[in-house]
Amino acid sequence: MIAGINIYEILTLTSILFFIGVYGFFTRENLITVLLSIELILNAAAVNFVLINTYLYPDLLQGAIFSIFIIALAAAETALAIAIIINLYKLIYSVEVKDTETMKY
Amino acid sequence: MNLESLLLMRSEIGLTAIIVLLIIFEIFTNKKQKAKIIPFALILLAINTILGFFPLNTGEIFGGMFRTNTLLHFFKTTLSLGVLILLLQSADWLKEKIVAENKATEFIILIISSLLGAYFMISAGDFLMFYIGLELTTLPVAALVAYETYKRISAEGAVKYILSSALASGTSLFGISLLYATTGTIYFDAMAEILTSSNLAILGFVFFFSGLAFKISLVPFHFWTADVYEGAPINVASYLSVISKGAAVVILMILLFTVFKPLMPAWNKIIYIVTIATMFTGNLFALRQQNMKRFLAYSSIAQAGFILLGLLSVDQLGTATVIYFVAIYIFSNLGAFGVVQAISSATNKENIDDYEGLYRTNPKLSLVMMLALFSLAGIPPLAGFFGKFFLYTAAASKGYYVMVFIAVVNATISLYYYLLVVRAMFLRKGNNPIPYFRSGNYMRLGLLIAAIGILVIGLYSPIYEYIYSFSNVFLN
Amino acid sequence: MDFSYTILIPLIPLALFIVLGIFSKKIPPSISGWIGSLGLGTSFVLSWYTAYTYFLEGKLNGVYQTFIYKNTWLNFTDKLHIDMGVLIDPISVMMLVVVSTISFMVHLYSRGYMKGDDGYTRFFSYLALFSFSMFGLVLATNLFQIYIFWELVGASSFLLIGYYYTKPSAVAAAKKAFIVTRFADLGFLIGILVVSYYAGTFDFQEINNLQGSIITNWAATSFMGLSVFTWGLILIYMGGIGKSAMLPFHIWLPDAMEGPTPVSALIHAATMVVAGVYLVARLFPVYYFVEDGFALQIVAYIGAISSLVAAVIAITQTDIKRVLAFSTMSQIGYMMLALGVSKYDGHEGLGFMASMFHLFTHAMFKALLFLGAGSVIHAIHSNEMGDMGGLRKYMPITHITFLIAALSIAGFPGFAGFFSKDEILAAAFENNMLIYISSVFVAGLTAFYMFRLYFGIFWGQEKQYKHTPHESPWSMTIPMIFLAFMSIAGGYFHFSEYVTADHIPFKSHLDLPLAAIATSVGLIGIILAFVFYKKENNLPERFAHAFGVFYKWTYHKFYFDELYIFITKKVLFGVVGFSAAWFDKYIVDASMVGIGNVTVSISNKIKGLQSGKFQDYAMSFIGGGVVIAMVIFYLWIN
Amino acid sequence: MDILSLFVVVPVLTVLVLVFAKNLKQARVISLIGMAIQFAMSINLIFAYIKERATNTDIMVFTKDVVWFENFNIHYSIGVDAISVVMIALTSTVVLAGIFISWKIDDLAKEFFVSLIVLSSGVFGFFISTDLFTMFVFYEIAVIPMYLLIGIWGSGPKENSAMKLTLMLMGASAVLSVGILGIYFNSNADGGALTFNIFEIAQVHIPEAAQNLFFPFVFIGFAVIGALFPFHTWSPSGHASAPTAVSMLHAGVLMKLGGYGVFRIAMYLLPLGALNWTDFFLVLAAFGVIYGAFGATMQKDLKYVNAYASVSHLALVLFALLMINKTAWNGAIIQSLSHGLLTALFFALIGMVYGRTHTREIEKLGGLMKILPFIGAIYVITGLAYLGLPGFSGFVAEMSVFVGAFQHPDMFHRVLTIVVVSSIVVTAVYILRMVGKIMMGPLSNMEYAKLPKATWYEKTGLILLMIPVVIIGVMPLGLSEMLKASIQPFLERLL
Repeated sequence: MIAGINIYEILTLTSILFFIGVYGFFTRENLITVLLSIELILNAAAVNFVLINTYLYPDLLQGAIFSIFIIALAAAETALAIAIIINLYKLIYSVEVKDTETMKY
Repeated sequence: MNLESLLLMRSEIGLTAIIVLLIIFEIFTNKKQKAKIIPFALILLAINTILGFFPLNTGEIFGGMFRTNTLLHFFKTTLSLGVLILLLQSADWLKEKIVAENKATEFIILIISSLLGAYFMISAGDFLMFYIGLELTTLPVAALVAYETYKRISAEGAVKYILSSALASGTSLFGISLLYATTGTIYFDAMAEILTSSNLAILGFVFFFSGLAFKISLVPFHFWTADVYEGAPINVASYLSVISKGAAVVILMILLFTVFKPLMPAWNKIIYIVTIATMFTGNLFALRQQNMKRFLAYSSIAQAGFILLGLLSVDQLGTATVIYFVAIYIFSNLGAFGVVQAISSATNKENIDDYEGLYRTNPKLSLVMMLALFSLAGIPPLAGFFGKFFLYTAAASKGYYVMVFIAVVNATISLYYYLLVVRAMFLRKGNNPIPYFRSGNYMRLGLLIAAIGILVIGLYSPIYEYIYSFSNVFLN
Repeated sequence: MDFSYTILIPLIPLALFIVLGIFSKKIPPSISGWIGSLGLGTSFVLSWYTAYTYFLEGKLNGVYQTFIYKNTWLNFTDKLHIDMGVLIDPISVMMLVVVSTISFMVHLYSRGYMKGDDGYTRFFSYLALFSFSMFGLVLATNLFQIYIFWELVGASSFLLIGYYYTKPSAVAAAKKAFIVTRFADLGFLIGILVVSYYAGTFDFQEINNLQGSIITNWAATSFMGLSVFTWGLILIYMGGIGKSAMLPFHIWLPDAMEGPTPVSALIHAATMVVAGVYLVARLFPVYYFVEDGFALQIVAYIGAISSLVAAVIAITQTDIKRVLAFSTMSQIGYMMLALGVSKYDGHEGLGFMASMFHLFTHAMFKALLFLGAGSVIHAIHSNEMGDMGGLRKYMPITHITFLIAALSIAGFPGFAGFFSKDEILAAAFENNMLIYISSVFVAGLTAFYMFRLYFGIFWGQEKQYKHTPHESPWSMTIPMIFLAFMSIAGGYFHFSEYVTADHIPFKSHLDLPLAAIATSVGLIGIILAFVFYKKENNLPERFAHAFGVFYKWTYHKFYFDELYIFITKKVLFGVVGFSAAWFDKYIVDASMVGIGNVTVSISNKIKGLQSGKFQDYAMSFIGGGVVIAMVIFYLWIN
Repeated sequence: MDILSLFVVVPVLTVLVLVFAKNLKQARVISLIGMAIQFAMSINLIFAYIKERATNTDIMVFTKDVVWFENFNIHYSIGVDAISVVMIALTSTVVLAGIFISWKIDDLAKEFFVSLIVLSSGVFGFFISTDLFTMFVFYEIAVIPMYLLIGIWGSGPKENSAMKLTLMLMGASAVLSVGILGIYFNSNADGGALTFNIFEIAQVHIPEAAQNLFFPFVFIGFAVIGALFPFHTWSPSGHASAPTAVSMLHAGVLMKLGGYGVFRIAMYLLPLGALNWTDFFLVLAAFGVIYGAFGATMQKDLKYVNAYASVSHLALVLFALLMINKTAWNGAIIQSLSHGLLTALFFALIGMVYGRTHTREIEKLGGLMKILPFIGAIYVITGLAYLGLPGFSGFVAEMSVFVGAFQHPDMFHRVLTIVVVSSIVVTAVYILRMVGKIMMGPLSNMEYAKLPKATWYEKTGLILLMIPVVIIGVMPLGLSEMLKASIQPFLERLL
């Protein structure tokens, strides 16, 4: 509980965070930065869980625990993504989004 | 919570054991023996599959995070059988290509761990378990998509897959958080009682749904499908199209029928829209494909659209038909992918044109392919016909005749492009048809099982009867 | 009395047809000719025997009885069913005699005429088929049976006209004959449907029954101002018009001469073409009583007009068989008009009797004329009058018999034609002056063109023949002699004793003044012909020139053929058929194919959606989610 | 194994044996044996039926019922009445003749016979089954092999024709499936369980609204394969491209499924819908009769002529069915039989001519009678039979249809009948045009002078088909009475 800040403001914040992430995902031209914006999305969700837990349902810790798992899995995901991107880099010496458009239609 | 209650996790424990054994095998074998991993793994998986046919009692452990029942158990067994066929089909490919790179064991381990993820996903009792299962299904496959590291498209497909799926899981997590906000619980049963249809709940549901829809590749969440299938090794594409899709369909159905029952009026409409969009998009794109993998990708999208018909009727009939169709679909698609796999690993040809005159050189393969495609198209007496007709029945039973009509129109369109492949294989002589080759015994066995499945599941009605008998477990 | 044995009369030819038809390759010509003649001989004897017994003992207190033997062939409804059987009454017996006689003679004749033809056996099997069908038609017990055999005679006529099937003209003629008559038969069929629908029966006995539903209350139901039965009868008569080559369906008859000459003698002179007359006679009571004989009026006028037009055309034709064909048409017109002017009972029914009488005699002498013409053609291998002349000394028998026939048809006193024609004129005189006058005129024309033919062939100056003509063999001359005898003796039957409308015999007498008029007109015709054609001179050309346009029109048969060709080829198939085909190809089929093409083109249009850029995919992913959410809020919340 | 199921089992066994055939010789002998057995069984079935009917008064005899999918209440239920019996006889005859005609098939002989027999098994199954679902299954089994048969062994633009044909027919069957589901879910209107069984549904009073809604689905679903205008366009191109035996089987038998289905399902299960929709479809059918006939007069290709002729003659079948009258229905069924035999004969003959001269252009052919006397003779006879000459089956059929249709109390229907009757003239025109041109007249091409005569198997095939045509034509009474008895219960539903 943070005094003077109510749930709505924080949910607004997380929502903004989420959509910033989405926006980044749409617009970034570098795979790594796209990956970063995904982190934003995941974090938005994680923060959501924690705060909803603390503000609305403080008696159980479901949300908090959920958020821990989110962080863990996000790390795994990122690691894998990085690996794949590196592999791509090894092949084409580029991590630009525009170089990943050979398959279409 | 005692030890034998762990037996409820029999299949999961089995898979874990297999993984461990494989790792040990990997450690204690030298280079020359690596090839033996394949029969070893196959035998282990086969044993696990056979164990699956033994009944398992219903129940839940870990405070309801993990639950199991006849339906889930049956479906797990089906998935495991599917993976068995898949591995049989990929055995030759592994021997020739992958063992040399000394990556065979990893391949198998990744596949099986993804299967394990699918198991956990469908038998999850709360969203946390579900989420973990989902990720466990997704991540290994992402690695597998990039498995042919020397191929650019493989890497590209992997990038697309991992990023899109990350986005998807992120979105659905956000949805889950919203649902959590409305209900204050992440347990399915608890949520089912509390959940009421508020805007927030619906928004949460839509976000969550889009995450699953991504895995089932429903329109408009489907775009990754074609590219990833094309980029991935064939058997991985096949895995994506049958196992992970099938698992996702089942868990989606379970959630819709149980947790989101209060929102039914809402999701009914969503499903309605999405079904139509999916069928048309899948078919219209499939019409003009040249690459077999892309072709099958779109066809599998269209098939997903058909599956959703069953969800429209929220009852035992719907459940039964969906499970039944998914089972049939697994066999049919594995048949088709298997042939593509065989041909591609023998000749590296994946285009429909290359198949011209195939029947005159490789009659058996073409026959299996024709069976599989006709089953997908829903031609009697093959299983696909029964699956589709029963799905129509399920939809019609709730009076969705318009929906059924749209579906049959799409079935006709789909018949067109399936016939295009048949045309290439049977009608045309071809300038330089693929010469005769003899695919390995594993492949033959895999195709044989698939073909038998295609022929039997439909005509042998007890299978459906059995599925129907336990299809009411999630409907109270 | 039992006449059930008459069923053999048609069955024997049927058996012949099957045997000769199936083994046409196996059986050698020498035998098949004999088999055919023998079989028909049997029918011939049977028919004459039937006639003899029937006309002597068939009467019950002064009325000729009707004997019917039949059983069901096909049930439509409980009332409507097709029966197959034999119906023995005066006209059918009379027809039996005619058909069997002519058919037998033609069989004998053909043995000589067709000698050396490679389709010899096939020819005889066709003849047998025709005889079978014709007998069946004559003996029919109900409308549908008569229609069935009506179709069969049409088919056998098709086969026989097209006998020389390698000759395009023959094939064309066969097709023409079949299709024209088929079109007429369409009317016949519809007529049958209409009559049977309202009368609830096909059976002649019930239809003709004077106390029956039709005759008693024909006025019950009417359609466009006329009784439905009148419509039905007119439509049925349409079939008769087609078969009997009346206007306007006569166009097939001249071309039908493409067939072998014996065929023309049998089918297109004596038997099949009079089927129309027979049909009307068969239904005479209804024709007479329904709507006070309105349909019968039509019969009369069509008959009169046809006889006149045909006679006029016959004058100008140069192909001897065509001349005979038109004369046939004109004579049948006679029979029709006789029926048309006839009344029903007692002496009033003179026309009916006269018509039947003329049918009988005409069969004899017209068959003879054709056989004679055949014998001539056989001798000099040409149909054109231009190639003939002075043949009398080369082929005496043919000459004499032909002369007899010509005199008979010209109505020269003492010959068969004289008596029958006189009765017809008498009947016409009593009932319809206009028709009477035209028929007298026709009598004159007939005499003229017949003797034009006679003189043209047997007199005049000789032409250069490739090899000197010689008399035909006995196999051909004997039938001619027999028929010559018949075409004299035929006149001395007292027909009114036997064949009358109401089956009650009456005494008919020779009406001398009328006879005198007719005869004198006939003589004028003959004399004119003598003047014109006895010796070669330029009179014909001068007259032809004098008549100018009229001559040209007549020579071209008043352009009927051209008219029909225009209607069918240009209008019917040119416009309707073509547009149907066009519509099918470019509208119906195109639309079906179009559906497919549209689908494919759509799929090509939307391929851009799959841009290959995963950020676009993500956009559609999130966007799709949001849109769906919006839709739900919109659709469901409010 | 009961007498009816054998009709499905024997073909399947034949196929299984065929798989092991080494070469053309073995393949054709095996299929000949199999189909000969089938033929013998069908002849036996006729007599067995007559014997059974004497004692048994049910609508269907030799019935058998095995539960298949229990909780859909789907049964494998079979049974025959006179109509299905004669249809089975027709099928076995045409198939046997087809085997003879394709005696010298060269390319992929084994596969050819396999597909042919699979097709026939579907047809047989369709005719014996009395369960909507089973019927539908067999229907599609019968349709799909056409694609391979036309596509592989066909001629001309075979791929497109095959695709068009398959898509239109399967599309139709898709539409049909909607109708079937509609019937199924209304089959509990009177309380009772949902059922696919035709005769159980017939007891139910399906609400009129539902009947009006679903009748067009079922009717069109069947009418497409019955080549009803405007859904006939698959048939000309399909026939033209198909190999001889396939055209025979397809025009001779497969297209009959349409009329049969309309009779057995559409009009029997949805009587009120039928009565409400009759006039509309009646006009379509009547138009189709004339339209097909005129279309045939304009064609240049022999097979096209025959295809349009079939359109016309089968429209007559539907026309008769829609007239809802015993005589007309009787005529419709006899017409199906007669057209099946005659059109099979025509396609066989065209195939023989084509096989020798390698052209089907009417203009290019001429005077073949002299060279091929047997084929020519049969050709002429078939032509005459086709245009409804008495003494052949066509006449009996058409006359029953016309007389029956004309018994309709309503003037409009009678006028329509007259319009339809007038088609016989047009028929005569195109038949005579064809026969006259290609068989008669002078020899069009000196090459043809040394064409080989008809072989024994060709003769056998032709005679096999010709015999029933003549039998029906000469003594129709027994057949028509037998059929009428079976028509009665179906007619009563609509009165």
